[in-house]
Amino acid sequence: MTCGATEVAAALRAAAEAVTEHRDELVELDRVIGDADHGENLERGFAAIVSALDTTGIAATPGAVLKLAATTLISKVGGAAGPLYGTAFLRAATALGDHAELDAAGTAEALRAALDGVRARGKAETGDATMVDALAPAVTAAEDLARQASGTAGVRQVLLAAADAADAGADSTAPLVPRKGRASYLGERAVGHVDPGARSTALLLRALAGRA
Amino acid sequence: MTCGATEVAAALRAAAEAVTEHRDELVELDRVIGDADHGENLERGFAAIVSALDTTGIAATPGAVLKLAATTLISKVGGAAGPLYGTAFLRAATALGDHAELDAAGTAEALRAALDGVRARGKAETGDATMVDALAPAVTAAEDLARQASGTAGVRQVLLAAADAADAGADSTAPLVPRKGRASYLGERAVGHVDPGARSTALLLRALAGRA
Amino acid sequence: MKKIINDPSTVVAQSLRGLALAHGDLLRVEQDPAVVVRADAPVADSVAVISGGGSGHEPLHGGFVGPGMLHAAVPGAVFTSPTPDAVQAAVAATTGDAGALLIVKNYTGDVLNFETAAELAAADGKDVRSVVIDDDVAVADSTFTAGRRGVGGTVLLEKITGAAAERGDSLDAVEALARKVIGQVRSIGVALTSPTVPHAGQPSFDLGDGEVEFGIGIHGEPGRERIPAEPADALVERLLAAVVEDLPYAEGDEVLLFTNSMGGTPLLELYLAHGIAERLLAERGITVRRRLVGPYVTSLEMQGMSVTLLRLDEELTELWDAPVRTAALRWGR
Amino acid sequence: MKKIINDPSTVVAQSLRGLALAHGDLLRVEQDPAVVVRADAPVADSVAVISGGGSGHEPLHGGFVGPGMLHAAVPGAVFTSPTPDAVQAAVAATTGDAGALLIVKNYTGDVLNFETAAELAAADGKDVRSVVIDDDVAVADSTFTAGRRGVGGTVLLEKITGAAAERGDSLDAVEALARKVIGQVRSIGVALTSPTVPHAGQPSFDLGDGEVEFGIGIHGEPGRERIPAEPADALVERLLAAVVEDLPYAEGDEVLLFTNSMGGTPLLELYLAHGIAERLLAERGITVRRRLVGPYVTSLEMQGMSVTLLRLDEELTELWDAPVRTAALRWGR
Ligand SMILES: Nc1ncnc2c1ncn2[C@@H]1O[C@H](COP(=O)(O)OP(=O)(O)O)[C@@H](O)[C@H]1O
Ligand SMILES: Nc1ncnc2c1ncn2[C@@H]1O[C@H](COP(=O)(O)OP(=O)(O)O)[C@@H](O)[C@H]1O
Ligand SMILES: [Mg+2]
Ligand SMILES: [Mg+2]
Ligand SMILES: [Mg+2]
Ligand SMILES: [Mg+2]
Repeated sequence: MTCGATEVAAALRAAAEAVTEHRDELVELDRVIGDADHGENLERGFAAIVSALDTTGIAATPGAVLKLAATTLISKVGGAAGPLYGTAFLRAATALGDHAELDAAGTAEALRAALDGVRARGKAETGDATMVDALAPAVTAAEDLARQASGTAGVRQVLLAAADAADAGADSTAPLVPRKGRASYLGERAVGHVDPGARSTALLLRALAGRA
Repeated sequence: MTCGATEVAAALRAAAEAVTEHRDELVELDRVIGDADHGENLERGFAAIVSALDTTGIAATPGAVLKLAATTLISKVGGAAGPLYGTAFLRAATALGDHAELDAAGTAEALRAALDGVRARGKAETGDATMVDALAPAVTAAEDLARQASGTAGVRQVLLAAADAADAGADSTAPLVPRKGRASYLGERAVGHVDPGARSTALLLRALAGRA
Repeated sequence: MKKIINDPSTVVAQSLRGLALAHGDLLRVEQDPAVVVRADAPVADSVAVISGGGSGHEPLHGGFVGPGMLHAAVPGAVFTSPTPDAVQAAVAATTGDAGALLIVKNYTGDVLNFETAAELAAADGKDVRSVVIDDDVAVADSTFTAGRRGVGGTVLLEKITGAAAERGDSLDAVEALARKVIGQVRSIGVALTSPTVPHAGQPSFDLGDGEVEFGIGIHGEPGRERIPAEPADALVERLLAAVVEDLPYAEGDEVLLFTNSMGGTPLLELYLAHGIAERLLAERGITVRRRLVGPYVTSLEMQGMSVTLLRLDEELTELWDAPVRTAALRWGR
Repeated sequence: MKKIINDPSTVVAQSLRGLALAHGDLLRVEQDPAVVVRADAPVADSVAVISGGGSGHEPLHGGFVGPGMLHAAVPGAVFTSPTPDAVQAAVAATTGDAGALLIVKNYTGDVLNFETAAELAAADGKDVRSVVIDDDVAVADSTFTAGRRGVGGTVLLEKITGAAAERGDSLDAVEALARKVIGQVRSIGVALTSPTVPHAGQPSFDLGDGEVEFGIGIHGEPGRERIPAEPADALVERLLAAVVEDLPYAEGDEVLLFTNSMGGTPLLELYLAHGIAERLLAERGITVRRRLVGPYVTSLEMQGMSVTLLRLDEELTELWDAPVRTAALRWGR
């Protein structure tokens, strides 16, 4: 029901696998309304996280593991997604502090911190057709579950609820006229296409849930 | 049965029309084994001949008309075909001297002179897959007819016989491995394709015959 | 996809190796993170002018490293802005007490990554400022969106700020100059074909034989609108009108006209377009005082072109004319 | 076909107009017949170095007109050698008592038209010589065929003879130097895509997605053989081996390595290929003493590259290094 550093590291490895599996799909989404690199960028970043975990070993706390992931993303990904996901993981790590175990409430708090970080850096609001459209409902769903089922829901359930909401949130970007990121250059022409970052947010949450 | 300067000029205009009509075909032949400009080159040259005839009027003798055509081709066509056809017309003009009328024997002589000129400039022999493969049999056919039917065949018949032989000669280039001109760079890969200059030689002779 | 590469993941590193071998007199290359640095860096008492961005736009930026222009260039992966640590490495290799100016093209990724690097450099006690160039009039400007992109004007900005640094201007002065240039430069582009990103393996967009993408970016993002192909006279007028009307440039203005190939458009066509652009500007009473024609800000093998106008005054003209010695731009002594 | 042109028949003339506007300090353009002439021509007491050929290979030759290189360039129609009267016009505009050297690429059309022009100039009492460059090892050399083509080596020949003329060498000396360069320079090219000739309107050859044309010419003539696409390491080795083995270049040789883009290949790829070529030469014990990397001898929008090697000695190196100021090559003062 709770997770330690080992489980968080395993979840990140699962996320790396999911990114590789969905690399082409993310490249394709970005090709249509962006510059065809989102899947490539994330694969490079998560592969680097896996190497970092392999070489530095697993840190003592979930927060420290997430911080390693954050700095790796910031220094290996580039593009818009690098700093944004990097910030998300960094804020989540900071929110967790040095607790040895992560629980449902902590998970919801970390997600909230991640969302706040992405918003602060990217200045995007819900409806701008970015990863925020997946992450914002994910946070709400996670908080709802953590609050309602206090004590009964575990980290996995919270992340699954977040992933479900993120999936719906990602789908909701299709009809939008993007206002942030590269897709915004297309204006109306981007309508009908799912935002790649929203999609990757959803699949990352689901992969993390799978091992949490 | 004989032609004056006016008929020669008319024949050149007919040749210009024929070149325009076959421009794309010649470009296509040259595209496959050369650089896709033969039709364009000849069209530019013969259009210039027509303008020259329009502006300078028709000269006094067939030889003088052909000389105008020769200098126009030399200064407007470029490529391999410009100097080669230019030389052909120039040598033909010289062969005709200042005779006011062109007859069957004179036509054959002019064609022979043209062939000698092309050979001297381009150094190609029969079988090298160039315009020589059309022009050489054309000359032989013209000479045969002029000699055999002495007095009965006119300029048109001689040119028609030349055109027929040139057609067959052009077709004969298809199975050859070219040894001169741009198609020679392809070696075996040019086998199966008719040489564009051989083809244009045949169609020029037929067009000239039509008005002679 | 057919490209002269070994593997999409090693393209940038291997290309930089070739760049270093080709231009060892001008620059050196550090790998991991990848940075292109002036051979004689750090240049004492000079502001360091640093630019960078995703690769695939060569000669931008590495081809502009050298005396009179950039002190360092930071190449990211293809069409992906570089990471902050790469920018930091460029700062470390070039920046002394005079500080550094980072030239950032206005894309979310570039802005975020360079911003982070500037913060980190400031934390290290270095005076590092950044300016964001957003000269592409194809994109509606608004604070609610990502805003205009940085495109062709970047080359002019790099040249002029590089010349100012070379003559010993302070960071304050170079920064102010950069903002002046950004205020007076505008661009727009058109694509006839799509680029193919190596790791994507297929064209970024599909374009019919009779269509062009007007208002194209330089990353294979589709353009503002898809229009039927048209003769060069009409196309160049369309490009020029969009640029001239934006600032606007007015009768009596003196400008630098930069006619840029997106990579795949041959010089034969580019000069033709340049001639038309000069005529159209003359008709508007705008004087072309300086010109740059060539493939300087490209998008891989994409066919297309862009037009950039920079309003000139004496100072900008002098800085433009100042000697420059880089792989792609070279004049003066 | 999508091109930035108005009409295939006016492409060259309109492009030259743009060239003249872009580089008025270096050159002027005469039309009908079309000639590109050094702005300061005729240069007193200097041999005039003149080159030319079909258009579509820009910057060759007009981009190399200027101090230290060509005195005039004679551009024909696209992929069509110019006519003798155009060559004569170039001679008339540039040639004084010191005479002129005509640089002719070995194609039947170029040879015939330049030969005629040289004869006519001689008849006018001018001392005009011509040299024929045939550096393309893709074509079997033989006196019974059209022989080898002139390709990338032409740029090096133009630079070096131009420098010799600039330092005041006699026509005899410049001609002898030209023959020396021709004897020591070899090239080969590969195409990944076909160019499209404006007046033809469709690609010159059809190439499958997994194929390349090895031993390609620069006029859209198909190459020596069609081979499967392969990684850059293998492709560059194939190119280099063909060139090195031809002369041959041997261990201990010092060379100029010219890595040329055929137009559509981006610099990102070209530098990558250049790096490989340097490594492969080093492995063979051949020292790369000078290098040139870029799109200098192109074939419209064709993607592909060529490799040229010139064996260097002190004199050739010095002439290569001599100052040059043209639209496409510029260094020294
Ligand atoms: N300002 C922003 N705020 C939040 N997310 C953004 C913003 N800009 C871009 N993104 C996200 O980043 C994704 C693109 O990432 P990526 O393709 O890796 O970077 P780039 O756009 O630089 O190529 C978009 O799909 C979007 O979800
Ligand atoms: N050496 C030669 N002798 C005779 N004819 C030649 C020779 N070289 C080329 N040709 C002819 O010229 C034709 C090509 O003309 P054209 O396409 O106009 O010139 P280019 O080859 O310069 O593009 C060839 O098809 C061939 O018939
Ligand atoms: Mg992207
Ligand atoms: Mg031809
Ligand atoms: Mg990107
Ligand atoms: Mg030709």
